Amino acid sequence: MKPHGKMRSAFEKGGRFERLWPLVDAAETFFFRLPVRTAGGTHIRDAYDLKRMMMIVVVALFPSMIFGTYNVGYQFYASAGIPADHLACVLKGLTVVIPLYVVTFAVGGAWEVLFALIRGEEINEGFFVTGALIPLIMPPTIPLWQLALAVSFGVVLGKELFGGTGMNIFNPALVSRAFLFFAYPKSISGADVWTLTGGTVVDAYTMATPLHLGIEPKGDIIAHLAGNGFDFWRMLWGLEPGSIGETSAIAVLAGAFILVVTGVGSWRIIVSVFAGGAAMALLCNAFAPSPASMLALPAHYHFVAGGFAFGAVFMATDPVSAAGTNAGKYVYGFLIGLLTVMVRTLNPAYPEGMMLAILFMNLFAPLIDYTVVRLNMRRRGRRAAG
Amino acid sequence: MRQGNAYTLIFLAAVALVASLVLALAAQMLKDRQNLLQQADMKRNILIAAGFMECYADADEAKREMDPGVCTDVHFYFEAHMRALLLDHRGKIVDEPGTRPELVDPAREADKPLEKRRYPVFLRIDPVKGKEKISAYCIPIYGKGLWSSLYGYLALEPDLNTVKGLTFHKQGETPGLGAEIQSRWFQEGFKGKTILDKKGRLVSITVLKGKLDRSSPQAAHQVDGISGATLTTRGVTDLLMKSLMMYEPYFTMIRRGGAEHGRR
Amino acid sequence: MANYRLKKGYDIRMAGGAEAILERAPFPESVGLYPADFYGMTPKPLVEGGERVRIGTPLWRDKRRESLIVTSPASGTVAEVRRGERRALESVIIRTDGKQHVAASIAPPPKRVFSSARAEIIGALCAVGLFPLFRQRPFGTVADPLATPRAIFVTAMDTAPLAADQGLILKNHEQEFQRGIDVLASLTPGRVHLCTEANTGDGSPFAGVQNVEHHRFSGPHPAGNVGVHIHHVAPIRGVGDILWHCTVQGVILIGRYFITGAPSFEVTAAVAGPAAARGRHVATLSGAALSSFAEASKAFPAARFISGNVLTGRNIGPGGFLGFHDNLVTIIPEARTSVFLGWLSPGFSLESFSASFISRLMPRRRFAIDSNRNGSVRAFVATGIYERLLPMDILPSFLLKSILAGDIEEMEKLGILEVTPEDLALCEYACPSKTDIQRMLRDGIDLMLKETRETE
Amino acid sequence: MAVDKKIFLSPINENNPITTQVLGICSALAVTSQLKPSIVMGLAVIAVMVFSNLITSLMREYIPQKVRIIVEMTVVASLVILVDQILKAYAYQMSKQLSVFVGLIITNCIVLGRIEAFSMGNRPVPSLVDGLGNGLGYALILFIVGFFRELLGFGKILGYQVLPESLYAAGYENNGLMVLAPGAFIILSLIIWLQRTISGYRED
Amino acid sequence: MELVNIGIRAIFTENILLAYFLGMCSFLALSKKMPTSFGLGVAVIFVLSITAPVNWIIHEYVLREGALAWLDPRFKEVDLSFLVFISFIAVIAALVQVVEMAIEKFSSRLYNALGIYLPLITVNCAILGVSLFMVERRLTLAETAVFGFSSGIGWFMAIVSMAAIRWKLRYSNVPSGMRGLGITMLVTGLMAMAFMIFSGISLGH
Repeated sequence: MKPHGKMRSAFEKGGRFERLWPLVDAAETFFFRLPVRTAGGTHIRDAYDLKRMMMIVVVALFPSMIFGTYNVGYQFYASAGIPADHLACVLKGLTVVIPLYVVTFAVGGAWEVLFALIRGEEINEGFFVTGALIPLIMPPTIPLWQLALAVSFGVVLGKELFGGTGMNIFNPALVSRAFLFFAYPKSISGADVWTLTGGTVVDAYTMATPLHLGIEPKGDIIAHLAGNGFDFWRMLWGLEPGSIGETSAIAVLAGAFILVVTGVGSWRIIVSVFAGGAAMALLCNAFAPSPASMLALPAHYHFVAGGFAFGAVFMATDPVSAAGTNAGKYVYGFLIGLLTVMVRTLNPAYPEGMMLAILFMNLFAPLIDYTVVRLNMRRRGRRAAG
Repeated sequence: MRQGNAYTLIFLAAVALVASLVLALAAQMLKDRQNLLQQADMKRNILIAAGFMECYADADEAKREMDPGVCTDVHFYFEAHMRALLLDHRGKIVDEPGTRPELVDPAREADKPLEKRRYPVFLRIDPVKGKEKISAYCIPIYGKGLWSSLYGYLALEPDLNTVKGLTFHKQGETPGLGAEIQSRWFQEGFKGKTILDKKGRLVSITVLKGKLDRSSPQAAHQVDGISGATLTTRGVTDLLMKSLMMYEPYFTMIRRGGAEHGRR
Repeated sequence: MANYRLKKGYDIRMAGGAEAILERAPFPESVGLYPADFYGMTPKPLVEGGERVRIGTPLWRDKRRESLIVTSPASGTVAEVRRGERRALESVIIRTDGKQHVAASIAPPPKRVFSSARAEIIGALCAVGLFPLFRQRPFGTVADPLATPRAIFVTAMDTAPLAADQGLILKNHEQEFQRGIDVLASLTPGRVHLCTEANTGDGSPFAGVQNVEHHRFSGPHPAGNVGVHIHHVAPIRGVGDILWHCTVQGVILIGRYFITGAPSFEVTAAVAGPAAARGRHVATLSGAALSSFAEASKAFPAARFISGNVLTGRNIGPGGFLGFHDNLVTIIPEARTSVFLGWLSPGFSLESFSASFISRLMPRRRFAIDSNRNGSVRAFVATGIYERLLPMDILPSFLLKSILAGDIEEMEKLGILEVTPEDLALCEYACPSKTDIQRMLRDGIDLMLKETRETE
Repeated sequence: MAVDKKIFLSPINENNPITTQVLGICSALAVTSQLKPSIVMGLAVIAVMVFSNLITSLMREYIPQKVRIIVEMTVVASLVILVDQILKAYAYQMSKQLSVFVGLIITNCIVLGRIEAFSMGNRPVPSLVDGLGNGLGYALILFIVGFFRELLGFGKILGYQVLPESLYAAGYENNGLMVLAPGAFIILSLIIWLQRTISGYRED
Repeated sequence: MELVNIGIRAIFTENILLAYFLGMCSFLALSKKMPTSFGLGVAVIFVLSITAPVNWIIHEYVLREGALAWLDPRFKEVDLSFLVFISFIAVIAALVQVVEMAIEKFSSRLYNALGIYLPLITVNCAILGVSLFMVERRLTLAETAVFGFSSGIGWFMAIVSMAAIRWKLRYSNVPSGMRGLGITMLVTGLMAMAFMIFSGISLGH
């Protein structure tokens, strides 16, 4: 069975639409496992490929996507003080999430296709994961034109100019978010952007995220959070204001389970991010001047607050921008966790630290790898000598 | 090429001599002008706070800045309309001919021992019915924002309670967030607010985290906050209180009618 | 005697293993030799089409080391000297005459096999064309007769998919094997290391072999690769540190020559693979035409004939010839059909190292793997998969990147001297980016080889 | 005269000191968040380059080889001090904005680079032209960076609001990233990309 | 605590290279290979730690307005601050020379490692920049020492991580016009963005 039949030949080499071949090719490889035979090298190949890998990440993101969609609607009705059933919440959420996804994939896909056409290469599935991630790390109120700019920035400057998928130094989704963070800070920081509201907000509703409340706690920090309705269990479940996909640690954990079991996400990184976060939180706790300080926030609160879990599971594990060596992964993850808690507790400018911490460690991942490789060289040198 | 040591030394000496002569000459010639401009810069900020001209970071450059070449205007205005005083920590006027009040740096003063600190005050004098009348008191305000020091001036009406104007002329806060303290809407918000409560105690002005609730009994001492810039606005609240506290002895004296206004 | 338990690696669950029975195959009508089997040699042909040859008649020799020759495994007439691109020698095909005449130039081997007779022994091995059975590390080239190896490794195990049974190869040739080992021992001032599978215990057919240092390896593929053995037993110290290695079959051929006094290229080979009509072991000639013993099952309209295993072997077609170093012919089906949304399938019937397929839960199941590439070629992504498949203290992805960057110093420091493409073949199989890892490594080795030969 | 023209024009485009020669990016980028300081900085660099090239070219026959660099540095440093003094006396606001970066023209490799590469071996007039050309090529990049950073970061050009109010009313916002240091690097990298793609210059 | 804050700011928030663009020329030209970058980075730390305090002393006791009062009260009015640039650059050049000679004399190993980078450092604007900033920010001697050293650390971190990134980028398919300078500049921009994570950190605030 040959997909697309005769039409196809017009796009092949020498055909009328030769330049558009990558488009056809992309569609074909997307829908079909093609009978392309091995040539040279091994005669058989593992059934696993990058597309499979990326699809698994996307599948692992489903819980967060679904919960996030629901939560956007839930927060909308809660802020307005209107009682609403689950279906209403989901429908309201969809009116927000679908446009975000449409814009993200339209803009990101267009750049991807443009660069593939310029280079005359195949269009690859590289944008799938990035595209699935970006809306999930945005506040529900993000203006679409800013999102479009951020996606362009992330895809072009964060990835394509480095040579495309697999060559980038920074995680493109994070570059997009960091771009928004510095270019349009009003849209992605502060207390007002994390809930989609209908204009009026009822008194009982807290707009700010738990981390935002933590900047200047009144009294004991845990009591302060609880006083605003944020106890540990609510934060774990994630029915709270925040970036669309980040609020629910449970949904993220479900995704983490998929990633770790299938071996797509590095458990080394995930575990060491949490270890680093815990270590720094304990250190901060020890130096906390009073319980009424962000420093006193216990580690397990950090884990469920903001984007910690989401970042650890979906962002830090991006194999392209993370450290590539096993030893390096521990260091890389640990420092991400450590930096995140450090920024959250010591840098009042950024109540959320996860995304910037990962971006920062993206920067140092090559150095970590370089060091590990050097150590390997030295060890090998000694072994050969002895 | 000439390589002799003697030649080299003589050559170097000659170059050094010529260079230092030229530079010293230039420095000498330009010094007065430089000083004048430096003072004009500070005076301009004071005039802005006192309400002589508008200056907002979000306004057009043309409206904001006077032509630096015409700085004599600033000096002229300043001499004609402003009177500068120097206070000590008890609010007493001191006479120190060597110190120019407009060049006093609050950051430096804070490092000195209490007795040696100097607090400048600038009075706006307007002729009313042929008599000179004080129409504003300007004081420098200074403190830490989120990650930079904020410098500005606060002008009070003659009742020493109502705010006439406020300006920040130096800051390094987040563009789009903290840097909004230089914008028109933020600074306009202070006009007409009062710093004393009903019993006459200093309460200063608080920058809120969110929007101002006009019905609140505290509304007269509060202004709208900048969304997302909690730390900067908290810094502004702090620095207003601290700066006003320093002048409280002097202001109290005037409010009681006991202070002289010195000469300039 | 030492045991090495290796954890890294993977045994591909492939259907179609050869049965443990040994048959005598009909005498092949033709035999053929491929210069490509002799890495590191630049062939200069010594025969023309139509010329009569006998067992041991030189077919070509190396341009650099003139004593290094490849000889005919059977007597007959040269049917074709095939040349490929830029007139490079591609193969030499001989139509056999059924007789087993030995070339007149062949002298009997030296009687004494002591190290004092080393030069003589090497001369004799070269003359009959058995010397290329030795390959050398670093780089995996055909051994250099002028070099003195620090040690010689004999790999008596093969963990590659559907590999031939080493016990069957040895069966009935124990004496020849022992004699061969003794010859090997005279060629090196160091030791002869015999590496066998650990799990066969004392029941191993190799247990009684004398005059060797015995090492036992256990673990998944590539635990049977000589590169892995060398890495753990006697790691290579530098470009000039030379080790030789030889297969069980090679040792038997050498021993047989020293016992009978005449060269014989009779070998045991396995026929295997999901598309093989009858998977079994056969006794045949080195270089024998596949048509004489291997046939594809009718169930598969298109099949690929591979001399060697599916990871490192060469696609030679049904009309090809058994490779010089190979003991295996693998026949696999060619990929033919598109599968709609194939990458979404849960994967009950797909073989994969990745746990993202349900099949990973079925360790006993065997799969009829075809030649599908299963995806498009992409840039490297550091998924950490390579690192789980190479039981050596080497960072494969960084080694490959240094090759891509052409940084010779870094390649050497990262261990290019310790590996040959076969050691990374499993990484190539599992690579989700479908990159040609063996090709890349080959390029790196070519570059290193060129560099060292220039400085020679 | 044709030679002079080439000396003058080549550094403005295909042999641009910043995008091609990779010289002297240091001190200048920091002041490019707005166009006006970029222009002043550009002019300052041009002035220093022209005069330092001219003066060293005039002295080139007399400078002892050993102390060549010291003499060159003295000339450059003196010129920079002059520029700084003049700025302070005639454009105080601007000199405050440029702060230490005027002084850093001294260590701007392009100045010393051109003296060493050109004016020490050429007659005064071509040296002057070379200084002018390189200075202009350098300033041009500053202008472009400053232009885009001010336009995108503030919506203004030279302090005048150019993006219409209606745009803001429609939801547009100024791009804060452009005001920050990363904005300068990113814009410059894009300029380099564009310039090199057009001129075909490649680096391995 | 103030010293610690100055250190943190100089390394991260106000990284001399990433926030003030100083030392870009050598950063761009010499970050291709790790050993070079490492050597240069160490040399910059070394030289900055020495020149900043020395320049502070010279500024405090010779150049600033009224600095010469310690010689004679009559010099109270003397203001040599217009000589700041030329004196600083002279001090830097001289010190680098002295350091180079000292290293050559005492440790040939260190000289082989650092020697070749030292002459390059004189024209590294980061060195002069740190001295000028220290004047502008009116730091004390202790603060200057910390500031100089930390600025060096910040510069070192930037060039070393850039060298590692370029090592990783070696085989990347970067568009031809972007190769070398362009991509390095872009990475520097993203690096500057990542470093902003620390802006706002201040201990004991």
